[in-house]
Amino acid sequence: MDITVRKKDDVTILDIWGRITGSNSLDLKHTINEQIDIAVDNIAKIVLNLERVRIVDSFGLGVIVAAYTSIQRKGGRIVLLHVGGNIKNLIVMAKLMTIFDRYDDEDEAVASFQ
Amino acid sequence: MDITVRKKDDVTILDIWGRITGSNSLDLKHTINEQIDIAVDNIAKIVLNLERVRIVDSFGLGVIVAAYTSIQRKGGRIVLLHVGGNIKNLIVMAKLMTIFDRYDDEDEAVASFQ
Amino acid sequence: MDRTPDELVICLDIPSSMQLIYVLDSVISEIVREMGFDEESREQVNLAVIEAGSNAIKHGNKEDVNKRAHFEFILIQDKLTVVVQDGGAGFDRENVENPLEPANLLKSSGRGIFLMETCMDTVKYEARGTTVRMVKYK
Amino acid sequence: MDRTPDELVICLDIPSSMQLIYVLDSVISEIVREMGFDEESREQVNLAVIEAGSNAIKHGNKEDVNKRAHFEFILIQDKLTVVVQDGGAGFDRENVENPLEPANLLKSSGRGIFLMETCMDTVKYEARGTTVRMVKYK
Ligand SMILES: Nc1ncnc2c1ncn2[C@@H]1O[C@H](COP(=O)(O)OP(=O)(O)O)[C@@H](O)[C@H]1O
Ligand SMILES: Nc1ncnc2c1ncn2[C@@H]1O[C@H](COP(=O)(O)OP(=O)(O)O)[C@@H](O)[C@H]1O
Repeated sequence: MDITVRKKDDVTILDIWGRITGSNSLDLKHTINEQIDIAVDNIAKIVLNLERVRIVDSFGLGVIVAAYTSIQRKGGRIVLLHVGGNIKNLIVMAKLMTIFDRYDDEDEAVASFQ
Repeated sequence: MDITVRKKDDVTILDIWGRITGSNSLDLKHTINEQIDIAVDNIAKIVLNLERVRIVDSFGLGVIVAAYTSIQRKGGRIVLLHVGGNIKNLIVMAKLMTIFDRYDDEDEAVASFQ
Repeated sequence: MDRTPDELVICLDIPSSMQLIYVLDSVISEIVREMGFDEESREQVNLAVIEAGSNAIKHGNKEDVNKRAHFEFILIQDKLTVVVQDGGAGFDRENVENPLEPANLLKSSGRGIFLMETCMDTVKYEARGTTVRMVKYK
Repeated sequence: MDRTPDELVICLDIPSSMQLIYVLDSVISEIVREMGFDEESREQVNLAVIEAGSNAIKHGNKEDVNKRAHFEFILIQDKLTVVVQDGGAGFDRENVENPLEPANLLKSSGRGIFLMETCMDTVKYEARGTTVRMVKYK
């Protein structure tokens, strides 16, 4: 997995490449925790761009869910961008559709934080 | 492996997708033999488009060499189109560079038969 | 072992490192592609096999690289059976909680077994839970 | 067998059908990619392993699906060793003709061993030729 960190206004966009599976997912966890740490008052605003992600397993989904709850608890917000077939099915199966805000357009995702 | 057969003037273009390895290569052999059979006086004019071919092994190369000799013997000609890195290396290693006419442009390859 | 004549058995055996899941991923991806499963089924089998492999490596073999995770892919016409074996202590399926219970919905783990059972047609636990046998029909 | 501690051994075992070469192809492609070989080396190893696998299946096991071809991929840092084993009668490397001889140049076969030896850093034949051990360094 590769992650690049971009900024648009005060929103952080994480572009992810490859697989969010197994121990790979720890990179994502660490990157998200870093973003929480450096955010003003730890209120992180994160867009997770999944466009280039081939597969997410239960471990990867767990990392995303844990990020969601910990960011939420601190008053921040994380949304998903470009949730493709595979990952969408996963979220549906895990009954998490109502939990995650999902966008197919980056500007919309960023604007949703205003 | 998938093969599609196209015609431009009296030249047959074989577009190949996938691997020319192992028993896969037999499909190519059969297709080429068919083209020889239906050609006027068995003088086949064939462009082998390798653009979408991922890998060729010694068996696949053997099929192409056999096609070359049998077409040549009957007064026809077979040329290669879009010979990429992998396949080019293979041809170099097997010292067959001087044997095969290669083109990077379809129209040129077809025109070479006039 | 008795095999029916048109059955093809592919075996893969790897050290218990999560770093090697990519090998399992590539083998199962290619098998379902060559067998001609539709795209949704391909993703389901892929996910289930990765979950079973991760469980064997993490929970079964505790990521001890000296212990091995063993995989068998049994191809018969329209039926794919995947057997995953580890050298661990096993577990009892009955004790695994349902991740769809409201209390579990936002937990960060506990979805692997559920996903395997959702994605495959049948999932059986054998040898005290050290072996999982999963079937998917085309 | 004794293994050095940082060594990872991946085993693959398939029935002797040329239809299954794709599994071998996918495993070796992913291994060299994850090991970080450059693109040219990746293609070379890929080709050599397919050649060795085809020989084991065709010449060694005569495409008898009841006989198995066995592959070991041994990863140690910058070194990849691939061992290919069949259940056949073996052969003598000395008796294999050089495909680059003018008389052999336009033959339709006989390039497999040559390509293996050209693409890998070392190639050794063991157990009367039923086992090939090939090494490539990054
Ligand atoms: N192969 C196995 N060996 C031992 N225990 C296992 C195995 N597979 C699953 N388990 C047990 O079942 C539990 C649930 O597994 P799973 O649903 O995959 O979720 P997770 O892996 O996130 O814990 C695990 O926490 C573990 O205790
Ligand atoms: N694993 C093997 N078992 C038995 N014979 C083999 C094996 N590998 C190679 N050979 C012999 O060596 C010859 C040359 O092999 P190779 O260079 O790969 O060319 P080809 O496979 O096209 O014949 C084969 O024809 C076969 O007789």
